[in-house]
Amino acid sequence: MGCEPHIRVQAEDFDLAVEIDRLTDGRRDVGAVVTFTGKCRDEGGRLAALELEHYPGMAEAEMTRIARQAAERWQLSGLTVVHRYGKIRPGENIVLVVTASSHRKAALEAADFLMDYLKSRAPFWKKEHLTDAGPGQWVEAKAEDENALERWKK
Amino acid sequence: MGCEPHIRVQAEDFDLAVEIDRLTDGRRDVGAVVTFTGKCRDEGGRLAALELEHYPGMAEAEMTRIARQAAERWQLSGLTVVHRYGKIRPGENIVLVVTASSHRKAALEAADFLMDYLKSRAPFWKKEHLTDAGPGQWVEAKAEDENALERWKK
Amino acid sequence: MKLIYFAWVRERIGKETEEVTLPGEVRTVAELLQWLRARGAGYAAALEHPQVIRVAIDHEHADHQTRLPLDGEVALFPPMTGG
Amino acid sequence: MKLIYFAWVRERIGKETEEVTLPGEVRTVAELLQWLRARGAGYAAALEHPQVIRVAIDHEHADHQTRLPLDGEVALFPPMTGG
Repeated sequence: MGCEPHIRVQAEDFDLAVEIDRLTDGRRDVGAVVTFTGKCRDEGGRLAALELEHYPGMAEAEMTRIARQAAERWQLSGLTVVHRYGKIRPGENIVLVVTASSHRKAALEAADFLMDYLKSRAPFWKKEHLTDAGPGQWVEAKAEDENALERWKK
Repeated sequence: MGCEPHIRVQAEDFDLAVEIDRLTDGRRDVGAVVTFTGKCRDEGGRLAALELEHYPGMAEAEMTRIARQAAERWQLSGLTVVHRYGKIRPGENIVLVVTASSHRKAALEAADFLMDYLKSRAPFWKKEHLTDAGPGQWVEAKAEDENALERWKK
Repeated sequence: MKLIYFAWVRERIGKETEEVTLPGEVRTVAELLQWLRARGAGYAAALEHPQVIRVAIDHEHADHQTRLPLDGEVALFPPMTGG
Repeated sequence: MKLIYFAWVRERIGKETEEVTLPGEVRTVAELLQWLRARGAGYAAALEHPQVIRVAIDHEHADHQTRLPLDGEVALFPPMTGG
């Protein structure tokens, strides 16, 4: 069972306070709220922007599948995942996960799980735009990100 | 070394968005921001409020020691811990941890570590105020909270 | 069958999407990748290392042994780097 | 020496803080707890199970074997329930 997750894929930025309120307003059973915000870094000045490509339709579907897995595995009262696409500059937000639960471990572990799976399973790809050379390479997937999923297979 | 943590003990509520901005505004090297908010639950309607007593002076000192441990153990660009005291009603906030890092694992693990240590080491005590009977029992410490610290002793 | 490409697979093949009619002997994802490689230099460059190519069938991840559906949308893309 | 009490230790002893002059043979935290228990019914009730009592000396956690300082602030309290 579990709660029904809120899933959004959008170009515009998100407002973390609004997303928390959505999961907690009027509730008296929530003991822990965890947020994870993934942001664009400038890699020591090298990067002018990241361009995020996504697979419309599948992105929402896969994020929903991942979120439902989390909602089945941990007792959550609420769960939100927002992923942006398009050109995102250093300092700007890329992804948001919010988990709410009566207990802190459920909220923390579920957020950790969601980020691991979003990294390696949600159909998004990052292309670098360099400060001094325009469009550059596609970011390569890291073996450590794929390996991180092993932690959850038990 | 590590960053210098922001530590506050206060009766008033905190604003999570302001606390995040404090750690990220103008920065282009932050890739991950994690927040943990601990809230008062009504325990199925049984609870009218929690009253949080604290040890002024030691609360700040111990929270600073815990935060410095986290800042030495993980590579964090910023770290904030705010703990409230006084009477707190169901739905209201009790504690906030914010961690910022270039990498997601550091931010997530540090927030998890901080909450485990705050639970069992920061000098705060919760007294229950019951819906139908006024001031009730002091909340008892859980063995599982003390045991949670073992995870970090390696 | 509709094929759709993303990231450097899309760039190397030089198109976002196309409709193809597969010969009868192309029944699995692996056979589809092999068949596509023979279609031109762009395809050959994109699919040079087929083992790194990720595949989704009708918006769900699939491995290279999966049988292709009779109709539907098959997506080819590099390992994902979201989050 | 200044003693300061919190939560149900404070409630049972019936005061928040007090100044005491310790006899020479009270040198450790454990000896202080034993000495306090003999001071009255409230102390006896608060310190009935000394092993659960947590102690801080000058704002730092200390265990029951710790030697007391010559002067300073010693706090007695139940296991903490913050966070």
